[in-house]
Amino acid sequence: MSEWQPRILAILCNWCSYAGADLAGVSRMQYPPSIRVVRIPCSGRVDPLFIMKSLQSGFDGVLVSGCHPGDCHYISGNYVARRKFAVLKPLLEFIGLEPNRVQFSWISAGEGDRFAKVVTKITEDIRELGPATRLVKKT
Amino acid sequence: MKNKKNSVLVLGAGIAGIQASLDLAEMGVEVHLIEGTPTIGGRMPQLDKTFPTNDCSMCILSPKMSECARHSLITIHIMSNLEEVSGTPGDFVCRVIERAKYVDPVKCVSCGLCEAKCPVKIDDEFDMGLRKTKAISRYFLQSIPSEYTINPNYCLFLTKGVCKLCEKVCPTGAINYQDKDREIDINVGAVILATGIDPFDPIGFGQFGYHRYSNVVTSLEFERMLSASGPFGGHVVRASDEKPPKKIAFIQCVGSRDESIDKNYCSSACCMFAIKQSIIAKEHSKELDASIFYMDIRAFGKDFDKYYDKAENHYGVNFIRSKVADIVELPGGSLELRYTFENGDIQLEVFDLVVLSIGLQPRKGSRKLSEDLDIRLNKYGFCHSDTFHPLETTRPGIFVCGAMNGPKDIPESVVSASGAVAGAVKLLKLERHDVSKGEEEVIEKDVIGERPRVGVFVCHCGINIAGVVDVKNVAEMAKGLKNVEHSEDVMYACSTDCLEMIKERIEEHDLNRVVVAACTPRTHEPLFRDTISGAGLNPYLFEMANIRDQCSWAHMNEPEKATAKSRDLVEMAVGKARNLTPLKRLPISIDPEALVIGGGLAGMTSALAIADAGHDVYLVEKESVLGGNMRDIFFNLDGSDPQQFLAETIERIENHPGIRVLMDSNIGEIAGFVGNFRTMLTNGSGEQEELTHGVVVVATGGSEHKTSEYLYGRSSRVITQKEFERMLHEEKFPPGKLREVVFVQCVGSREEGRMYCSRVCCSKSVKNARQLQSKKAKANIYFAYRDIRTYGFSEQYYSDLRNSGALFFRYTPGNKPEVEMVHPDDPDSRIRVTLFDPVLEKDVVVDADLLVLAPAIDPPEENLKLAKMLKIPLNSDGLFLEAHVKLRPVDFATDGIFVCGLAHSPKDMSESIAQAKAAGSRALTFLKKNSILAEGTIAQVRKDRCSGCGYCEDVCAYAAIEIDMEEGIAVINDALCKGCGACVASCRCGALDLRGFTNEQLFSVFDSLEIEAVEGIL
Amino acid sequence: MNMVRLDKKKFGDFILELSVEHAVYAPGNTGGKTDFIPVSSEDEINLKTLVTDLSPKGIFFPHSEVLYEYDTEGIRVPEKEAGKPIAVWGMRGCDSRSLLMLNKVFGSAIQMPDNKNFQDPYWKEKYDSSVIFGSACNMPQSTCFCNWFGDGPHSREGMDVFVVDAGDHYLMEPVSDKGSNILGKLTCLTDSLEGDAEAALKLASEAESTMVPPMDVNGLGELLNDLYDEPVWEDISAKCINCGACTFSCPTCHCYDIQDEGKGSSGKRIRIWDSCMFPIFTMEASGHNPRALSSQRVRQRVMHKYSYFLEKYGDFLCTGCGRCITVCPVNLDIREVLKTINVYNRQGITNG
Amino acid sequence: MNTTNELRKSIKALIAEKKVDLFLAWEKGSLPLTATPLFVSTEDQADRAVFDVTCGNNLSIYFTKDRKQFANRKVGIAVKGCDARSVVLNILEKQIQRENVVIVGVPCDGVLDRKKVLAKTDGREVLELIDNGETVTVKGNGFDLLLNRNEILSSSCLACTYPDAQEYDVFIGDARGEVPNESRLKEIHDFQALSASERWDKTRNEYERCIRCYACRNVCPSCYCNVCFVDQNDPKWIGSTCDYTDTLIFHVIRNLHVAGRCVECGACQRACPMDIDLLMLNRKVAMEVKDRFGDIAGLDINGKPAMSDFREDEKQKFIMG
Repeated sequence: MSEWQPRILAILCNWCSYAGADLAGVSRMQYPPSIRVVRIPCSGRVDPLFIMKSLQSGFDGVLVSGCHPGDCHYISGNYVARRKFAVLKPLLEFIGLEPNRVQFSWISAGEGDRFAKVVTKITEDIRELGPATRLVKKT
Repeated sequence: MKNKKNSVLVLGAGIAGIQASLDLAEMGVEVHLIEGTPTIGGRMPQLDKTFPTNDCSMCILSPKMSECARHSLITIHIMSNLEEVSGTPGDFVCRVIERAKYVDPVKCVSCGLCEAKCPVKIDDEFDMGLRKTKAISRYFLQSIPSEYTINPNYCLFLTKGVCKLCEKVCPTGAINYQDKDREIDINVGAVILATGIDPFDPIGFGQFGYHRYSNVVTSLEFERMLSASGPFGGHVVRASDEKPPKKIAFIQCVGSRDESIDKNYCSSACCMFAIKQSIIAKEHSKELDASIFYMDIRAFGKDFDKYYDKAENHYGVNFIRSKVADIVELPGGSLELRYTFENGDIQLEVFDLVVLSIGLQPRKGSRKLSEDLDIRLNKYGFCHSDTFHPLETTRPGIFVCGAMNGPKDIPESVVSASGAVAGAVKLLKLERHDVSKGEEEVIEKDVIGERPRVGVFVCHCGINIAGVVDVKNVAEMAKGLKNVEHSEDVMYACSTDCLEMIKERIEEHDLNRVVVAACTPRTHEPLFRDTISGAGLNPYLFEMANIRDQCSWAHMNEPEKATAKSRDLVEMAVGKARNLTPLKRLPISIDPEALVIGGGLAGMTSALAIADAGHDVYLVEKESVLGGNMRDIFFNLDGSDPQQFLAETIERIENHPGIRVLMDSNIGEIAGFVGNFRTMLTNGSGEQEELTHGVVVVATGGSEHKTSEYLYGRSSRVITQKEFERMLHEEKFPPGKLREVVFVQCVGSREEGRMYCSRVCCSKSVKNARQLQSKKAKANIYFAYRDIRTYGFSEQYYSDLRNSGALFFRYTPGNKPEVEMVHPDDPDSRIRVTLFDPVLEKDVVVDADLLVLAPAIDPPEENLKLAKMLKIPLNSDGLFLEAHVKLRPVDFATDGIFVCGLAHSPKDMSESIAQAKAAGSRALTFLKKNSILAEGTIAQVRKDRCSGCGYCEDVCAYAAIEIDMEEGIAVINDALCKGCGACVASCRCGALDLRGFTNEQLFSVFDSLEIEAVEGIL
Repeated sequence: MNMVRLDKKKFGDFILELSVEHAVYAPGNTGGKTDFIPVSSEDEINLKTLVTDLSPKGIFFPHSEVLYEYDTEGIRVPEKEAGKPIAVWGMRGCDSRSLLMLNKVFGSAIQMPDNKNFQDPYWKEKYDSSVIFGSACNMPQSTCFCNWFGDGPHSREGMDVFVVDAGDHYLMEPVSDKGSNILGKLTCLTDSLEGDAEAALKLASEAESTMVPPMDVNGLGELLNDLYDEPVWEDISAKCINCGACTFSCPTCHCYDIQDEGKGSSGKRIRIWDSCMFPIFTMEASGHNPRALSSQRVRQRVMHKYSYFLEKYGDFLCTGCGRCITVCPVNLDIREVLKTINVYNRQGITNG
Repeated sequence: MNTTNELRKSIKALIAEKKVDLFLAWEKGSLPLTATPLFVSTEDQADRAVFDVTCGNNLSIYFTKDRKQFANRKVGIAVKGCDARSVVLNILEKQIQRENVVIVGVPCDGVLDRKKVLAKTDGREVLELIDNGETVTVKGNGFDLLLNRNEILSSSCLACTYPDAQEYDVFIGDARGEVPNESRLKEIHDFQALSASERWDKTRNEYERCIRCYACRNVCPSCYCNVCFVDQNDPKWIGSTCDYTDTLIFHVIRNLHVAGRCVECGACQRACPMDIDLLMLNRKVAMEVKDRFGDIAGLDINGKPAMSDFREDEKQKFIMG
C-alpha cells in the first residue's frame, strides 16, 4: 500500500492559492506529487457539485483553496464560498463520507510553505484512508 | 511617431510609482518607470501583512506589478537612475543611466541554474540581511521583471576575473560579462517623483543595543521574520537560539518625534505597523505576550481605532504608555527593559525579543537628487510641498508622491500617486483614445461548429522540467487523447523561435485549440495567447498545464510520479481545451462628462482636475454656496491662508468653461453604469433635469458632530473648535478676561457609536491654541486629550505648544473631564473643569473662561440614500467604503464611481486635495477612453433557465447583476462584471455560467482522467 | 398437462429447485417498499404483499442499461456472461398482461430502412427465455380497476403458469408450453386433487365480486381524440406536479432516454427510463419544447395509454393495476380523469 | 371549533369580497388517508375545502409551478406553519409579491404519513381513518387498529417547532404557538453518533432505492427551477442512472440547493414512492444553517435567505489550520 499514490483534485483560486502553489515551486519546496490542480478565478466559483463530481470520477480526495478571509481579489467571493463549504462539509460527513476526503484551506500568494504543508497534510490524511470507494462510480 | 511630449517619467517603482504609471498608461500616456533596484515593487513586497485588514501584502500587490509589466505603454527601466532633468514643463529631457545587468533579459528564462551554481554568498537586501543570496540572483522570488542580474560588486569574474560558472550553466547563453552602463535621454512632458523612504537606522541608539544584542530587531526585520516567504518561513524565532520568543516588546518612536536627532516629526505609520505585527505575532502563537511601549497611539486612519481596540481587547496586546530608558542583554539572550511610567515609577521587565518601531526617513541620496533636479527639500530632508499643493515640488512640472514628501502609509501613497498624475496630465495634450487601437488586427478564424483539434506542446524548460519529468513520454501520451491532433515536446516554449513554430503548427495541422504544458499561466498565459492570436485563433482557445512550478520543481526527487502527474495535468488541460470557446471583449462606450457630487474643497478640486484635462464636469451642490467646511477654516499650521485659497478656487471653478455648477440641487436618481450614467437632478425651484455622464465622483463631505456633552448648548462659554476658529478670526472674544482656556479632545470620537478617530481635531486644536497664544498672550491653555495625534509634520507644532507652557492632561473614556457651571443659573457663567493629572496623580480644577470642544466629524446622513442609489457600500460608521482600503482607496468596487474628501473619512485640507485629485485622476482613466473593453471571462445568463430568485444579485460584489422584475430574470451588466463566478456557483438553475470557466469546461476537467475505481477496500 | 399442487411447506424447495436453472425474481421488500427482486430462497420473498409498489417491468427493462461502450478506437458492446433464463414468481394478471404490451413494443419486429427486421435485443434476450409464474389475485384493492379492460383478478394473460393461492397449498396450471415444460420438470409438485379446480373458480368469483363495477371504456379512444383540443386538460392537469412517480411505477410505461457518459477519452451509451411527465422529455436541441405545458404532458400520457396505443396495437396501454393512483403525491387519480373525460364529452356533445 | 367550516367561510368571504381570484386549499381525496389540492375560484367550490390530518400537501408549490397562471392574480392560500414559511421564502426569492397573496393560516396538529399507517397494517389495505385526537382508528377489510397519533404523523411534524403560520393575513382557530420540541434533533444526533461506515451503509441503503422519479423535487416548494440541475443536459451535470453514486449526488446537491430554503415541511418524504428517508439530510442541512448562520428558512419576511448572504466573522473551524 505504501507505493500507492492518491490522486487529489485541487481546485485553487487564481489570485492567492494558485500563486501560493507557484511560490512553493519557485522556492523548490517539496511536497507529495498527489495533487491535480484546476485553476479557477475565485473560490466563489466552486459549486459543491464540482466536488461531488470529482469524487464520483474517482479522485481520492478534493482540496479547495481560496484567499484568506478579507484577501479575496473579488472582495467577497471567498465568503460566499465559505457558506457553501460550511454546509457541504458536515453534510458529506453526515452521509458517511470519510471526513478527510474533502478539505478546504485558505492559502495566500505568499504562503508557498503553507501550500506545501497543506498538500502534505491532505495527502497523508488520504493515504491513511486508502483509495476512495464511496461515491466512486464503478466503470 | 508618437508625440514624446505625451509621455511622463516616473521615478521610483514602489507602490506609488506603480500606481502613477498605471493611471497614466490607462489614460493613454506613455510611461517610463525608472527604478534603482532590479525589480519593481518597492517596500510592499517586504511586508507580510497590511493593516488594518491583515491583507497579504504580496497577494494584493502582485496583480498590479504584473499589470505594470504587461502594459504596452509602460517601459520599465530597472537598475536605473535619473541624473538630470532639463527643459520646461511639457517638454523635459531626462537623462537616465541604466546600469549594466550582465544578463540578457531577452535570453534569460529565469530557470535559476546560475544562482544555484554561483559560489558567492552575499547578504540578501530584500530580507534585511537575514538571509543570504548570491552574486547572480533574482531580487526576490516574485520579482518583476523576473530575469536574473549580476551584482558587479561581488561577482568573482567581474571583480577578480575568475569563475564564469553562471555562463557555463546558463542553458540559453544569457550571461554577458561585457554588459555596460547605458546613458539615455527621454523626452517627457512631466516628471513624477516617487522615491519613497528609507527605514531609520537605530544603530545610533546605543541604549537599545541594536546590532549588539542579537534579539533586538527593527520592525522591518521583524516583518521579514513574520513573512511566510521570509528567511524563517514565517516561524518567528530569535536569532540567538532559534527558539520562538514568548514575550515581545515593541518600542515606538525610534527615530521619530525626536528633537534630539532632528526628527521632530511623526512617522505616522509605525503605531499601526506595531499593532499589526503584534496581532500577527499573536496569531502565530496564541500564548505569546506582546507589549507595545508608546507615547501616543496614533491610530488616526480609517478603521484604525477599531484595529487598535481589537489588538488590545481581542488579542490581549499590552499597551504601555511609557518611555523605555534602556535595554540590558541577559545571559541566554533575553533582554531586560527599564522603563518609566508617567508618574515617574521605574519598572524592569524581561522580554525575549525587542522590536524597534523604526521611523521613516528621507532616502539616502535625496539631497543629491534634489540638487540634480533643482527641487527644494524641507528641513527634515523630505521633498518640500505646500498645504494647498501637496503633490507639487518647487519645480513646475515635477510632481511628487508617496512618502517622498512626508511619511505616508500605503493608501495615502496610492492616493498621492493618482493625485500627482492629475497634475502631470495637465501638461500633456491628451486625446481620448480607443483601447483596441494600436494593436494589429488579425482576422480571427471562426472555429464555432468545428470539431476540436487540439495541439499540445510540452516544454522542457531546459532541464527545469525535463530534468525531472519525462517530457517525451508526456508528449507521446497526449497523442492518444481524444481530439488531440498534434503533440510534441519543445525546448523552451516561450522562446521566440518556438512561438513562431507554434504558429506554424496551428497552420499545418489546422489546430483550433492549443495546450502548452510548461510553467505557470500567471506569468506566461498572456504571451501564448498573443501567439495563437497571431495565428488567427481567438486568444481564449488556449490552456496551460503547469508542469514546472507546480510539478517538476515541487517533486524533484520523484521523477516517475512527477511524470505521472504531468500526464494527468496535460489530460486535464486537454479536457478543458476541447470545450474552450472563443471569447470577445465587448466595447462599452464612455460618456466624456463627469458628475461631481459635493461642492466643498474635495468636490471642487476633483472637478478642476477633470475639467483641466479637457472634460466637462457637472458640479452638484445641495447648498447655495461653494466651499463646504472650508468656509469655516481661517488658519493653517504653516501660516498659509485658507480663505484666500478658497476664494481663488471658487473663482477658477466659476470661470472654468468646462465646469457647470448646479447649486441648490438634489439628486433624485442615478441610473446606469460606468460610461453611461443618467442622473435626475432637482434644483431649488423644483425643476428637473437629466444629466448624462461617464463617471461619478462622490465628495459629499462631512460635518461637525452635534454634541450635547460638556454643557455644550447650555453655556455661552462652551464652544466647538469650529466656532472658536471663527472667534479667533473675527477676534470677537467673550466679554471679560480670557485667561483660562480648556480644550477637550475626542468629543464624540473614539467611543461607542463612533469608534473612529476624527483625525484632524488634534492638529486643529493645536493650531487654534497657537493662534490664541498669538492673540492673547496671557491665556493659559489646558489640553484634555486621550492620545495626541499630530502625525506627520504637525508634530513640531504640538511640541512647540508643549514647550510654550500649555498643560496637557490625558484622560480615559471612563474618566472624562468633569464640567459644571460656576454659577449654575447664569448661562454666561465660567465653567469649572476638573481634570485628572496622571503625572501628579490628582485632580486639577480650572475655572475656565472658555471651554473649547473638539467634536467628531460625522458623515452626512444622505450618504445612505446615495449609497443605495449608486449601489456602493458604507462601512459601519456610515463612511463610504472604497474598493480596497490599501490599493484602491478612491475607487469603488463598482467601476466608474470614485470617492474623495470627508465622505471617505476624516482628513485635513492637504489630504482632501490630494485625494480629490486622485479621484479626478482615476475618473480620467475612464474618461480618456472612447470605450473600455468588458472582461472576456464574464458571467452570462440563459434566460430560459433563470427563475429570478436574486441570489446572484445578492452575492455580486460589483453590483453587476440586477433582477429585471418585469421579466423575472437576472440581467448581467457586462461592463461591471469582473468574472469571479460567485453568482454562477450560487445559481441553482444553471442559468448562469462563467465564460472561460464554464460548467462544461470544468466538468470536462473533472472527468478527464480515467481513474480506475478500486473495489471494496474499506 | 393439468393442474398441479404445491404444498406451501414445500415452497422453499420449490424456489431452490427453480433456482437451479433460473434466475428467480419474486416480490420482496426493498426498504419499506415492495418490488420484484432477485431471490434465492423463500425467506427473501414477501408472500403477503398485494400489488407490489414497483412493477415487474424493471426485470426485463431495467432503469439503466448500458448499450455499448466507446473510445477513440470505436464501439464495443459489452459481452455479458450467458445468464440463466429468468423465472418470475407471483406476478398478478395485471402485471403479466403488461409484459405482453411491452413485448409489442420491444419484441415485435420493426422493418428498418435496410429491410432488415429490428427487435430490441436487450429486451428479447431476457424476455423470450423467461418463464412467468402468475398469481391469481384473491384480494383486489380499492385502487384496482383491471375489470375496466375486460379482465379480472384471475386473468392469466401473459403467464406461463397460472398460480392460485388456495390456503395451505398453491394450485398451478400451465398456460403456455413453456409453463408445461417447467411444471413437468419440477419434482416438488404433486397432482391436483378433486375439487381443486372448483376451489380455484370459487376464489375467482369471490375476488371478482369485491371489485367496483367498471366504467365503460368502449369508444374511449375516439372520445379522447375528440377532446384533444378541449380546455378540460388544463383542469385535469392543474394539480399535477409532473413528477415521474406514476410512469416509473407503471408496468406499461416504457419510454426511455439514451445518454452518453464520457470519462477521459472513452465513454458508454446508456438507456435510462424517462417519463413523458418531465418537461425535458420533449425538449428539442433548439430549445423549443412541443410539450412545454403540464396540461400537454398529462394529455400525452392519457392519450398514449388509451388512444394511441390502442390505435397502433389494438389494446389499451393500461392494465388497471392502480399503482399510479396509490403513488401520486397529489392524488391525481387516473380513474377520475377518465370519468371526467367521459362526462365532459357527453356534456360537450349535448352542448353541441 | 371546526376548522374545515371556518376555512370554507373564510374562502367564501375572500372570494365574495373579491380579495382573491383564486384560492388554494385541500379537498377530500379519492383514496382513504388522502387529501388532494383544490383550486377554488367560486363560492360554491369553497364547500369542498377541508382541513384535517390528511392535508399534507404544501400548496405553495403551485405559485411557481405555472407562473403564468398566477401572474397578476390575487391568490389566497391555506397554510400550515411550514407552508407559510414556503410562501415567505417564495416572496423573499421574488417568485411572488406579498401584496398578491392572501395567507390564511390553519391550526395544524401535524399531518399523517400514509406510508407509516400502511406499515402498521401488515400489508392489508386501509379503507378508513378516524381522527380521535390523541389516537387514530384505522379500518380495513376485516380489521381495525387503534394507533397513537405520534406513530403515524409525518416525521417532519414530529420535529416541528413552528406549527403556526408566522406570516398570515387571516388565522383560523387557535394558534399552537412555538413548540419547544427539545427532542426534535434526536434522530440526527443518533445518526451522527454512528461510525462513518455505518452512516455510509445506511445512506447508501436508502439512496440506492431511488428511481429518479423526482417526486421529492416536484413537491418541494423550494424546487422551482425551470430546469433542475439534474436535467441540465448541455452539458450533462450529473448522471441519470440508478447507480447509487448518481442518485446520492443528486440528493446531496438538491439538499445543498435547498440549504437555508428548506422549511422541513416533509412533502418530499411523504411523496417518495420508495420510502427513502429524505428528511434526514434536509434536517441536517437546516440544522447546520441555523447553527452556523443563525437562519431558519422562511421565518423572517424581512430577512435574507442564508445562502445569498454571508458574514465576515463566521465560524470556519472546518478550514484546514
